[in-house]
Amino acid sequence: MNTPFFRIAEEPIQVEEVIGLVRRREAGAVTVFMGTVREWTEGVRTSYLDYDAYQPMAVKMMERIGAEVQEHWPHTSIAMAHRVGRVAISDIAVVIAVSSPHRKEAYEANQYAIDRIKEIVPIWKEEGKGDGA
Amino acid sequence: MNTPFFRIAEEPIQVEEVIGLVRRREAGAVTVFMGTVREWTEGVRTSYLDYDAYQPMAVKMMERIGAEVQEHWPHTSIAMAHRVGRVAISDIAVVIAVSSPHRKEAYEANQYAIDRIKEIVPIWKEEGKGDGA
Amino acid sequence: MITVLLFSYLAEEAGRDQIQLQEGELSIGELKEKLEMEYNLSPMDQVMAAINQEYVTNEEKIKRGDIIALIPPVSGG
Amino acid sequence: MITVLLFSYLAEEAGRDQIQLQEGELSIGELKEKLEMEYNLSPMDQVMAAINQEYVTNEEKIKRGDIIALIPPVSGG
Repeated sequence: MNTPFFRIAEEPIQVEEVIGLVRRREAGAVTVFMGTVREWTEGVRTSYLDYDAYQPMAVKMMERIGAEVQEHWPHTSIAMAHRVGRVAISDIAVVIAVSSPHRKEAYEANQYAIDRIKEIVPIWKEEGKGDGA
Repeated sequence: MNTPFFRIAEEPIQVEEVIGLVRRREAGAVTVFMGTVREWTEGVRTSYLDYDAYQPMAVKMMERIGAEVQEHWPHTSIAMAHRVGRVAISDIAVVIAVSSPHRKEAYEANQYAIDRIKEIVPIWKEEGKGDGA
Repeated sequence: MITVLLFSYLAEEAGRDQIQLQEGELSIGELKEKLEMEYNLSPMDQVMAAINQEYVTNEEKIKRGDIIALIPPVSGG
Repeated sequence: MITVLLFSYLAEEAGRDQIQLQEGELSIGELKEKLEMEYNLSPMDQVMAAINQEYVTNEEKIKRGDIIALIPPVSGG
């Protein structure tokens, strides 16, 4: 069900790999977003996060977001990957890469994609309360 | 005159290296911008670009942009690198990485930085008209 | 028969992540009410639902063989 | 003595990327006019100037020992 461009990853995400999917000769701009696990949120410490997904639908919804991006910004190319399982502090939960002839579209499309992921992709995080071991 | 965070690069820029400079435990978001050499611009083909810089001042102005970003978005961390010399199609001319607790600031600060680079950093590109050899 | 998939705190509350039901002709809204009662689940006002991996509203009718997912507010990214 | 650094097309037009001048007490605006004439350069309305790596206006006075950079519209990024 995974495609290289819209992927649920059980293993650490390689950013360069995701970026590589959108590099092309027509592109003058590439934007990348990485969501990483933050140690402190409003004074509360996180040890790690566990991400769970309804995987086939999560991939389907990521593909839908890709299609929405194509429709709004036709000259962009987009790829995204989201981790599931245990993710440690500073590690990458999600990566979105967008390439475009011009930079404005690359920023807009990228920001749109992460906003939509947080709306419609069935993935849930659970705070790690232990020591991450 | 170069610092790791504000750097003029004579050799290809390693994106992971620039990203690595801003990764930290307080960050929940990292945005990356890569400016790459585009083959076609309004029907005109580019073979390569030659970038020339007034190097010490270019670094100084990048540091200034970094200070401006710190002032506007105090919780961000930023690094940037700009190539000089001959850069081939698809290769990276500039990389900007910003980390931040939250994503909105990471996008804003990143976009601000590239806009400012294009205003005040003394770097010039010259179109390659030959075959890039 | 229909299959209901539960995620996140709903799975925890129910003590299982999958439920099989015999009856059909239910709407999503009716299914939510039924499960809230039978499994003593938190109110599902904020819970989205999908049939066969497509989001649907509470009015949508469930057909035999459908796979229903009850989707608490997502928190990916 | 002052040193003037030329970049991009200005260096091409002048056939050199550096000029040494004896006179002081010039403003940046006066320096631009002088070089436009002596080296037959394109009008420098759009050219920014820096003294010792800081941007300055056309009114700024040049002092002995200063390093002036004449900076055509930049095109990095």
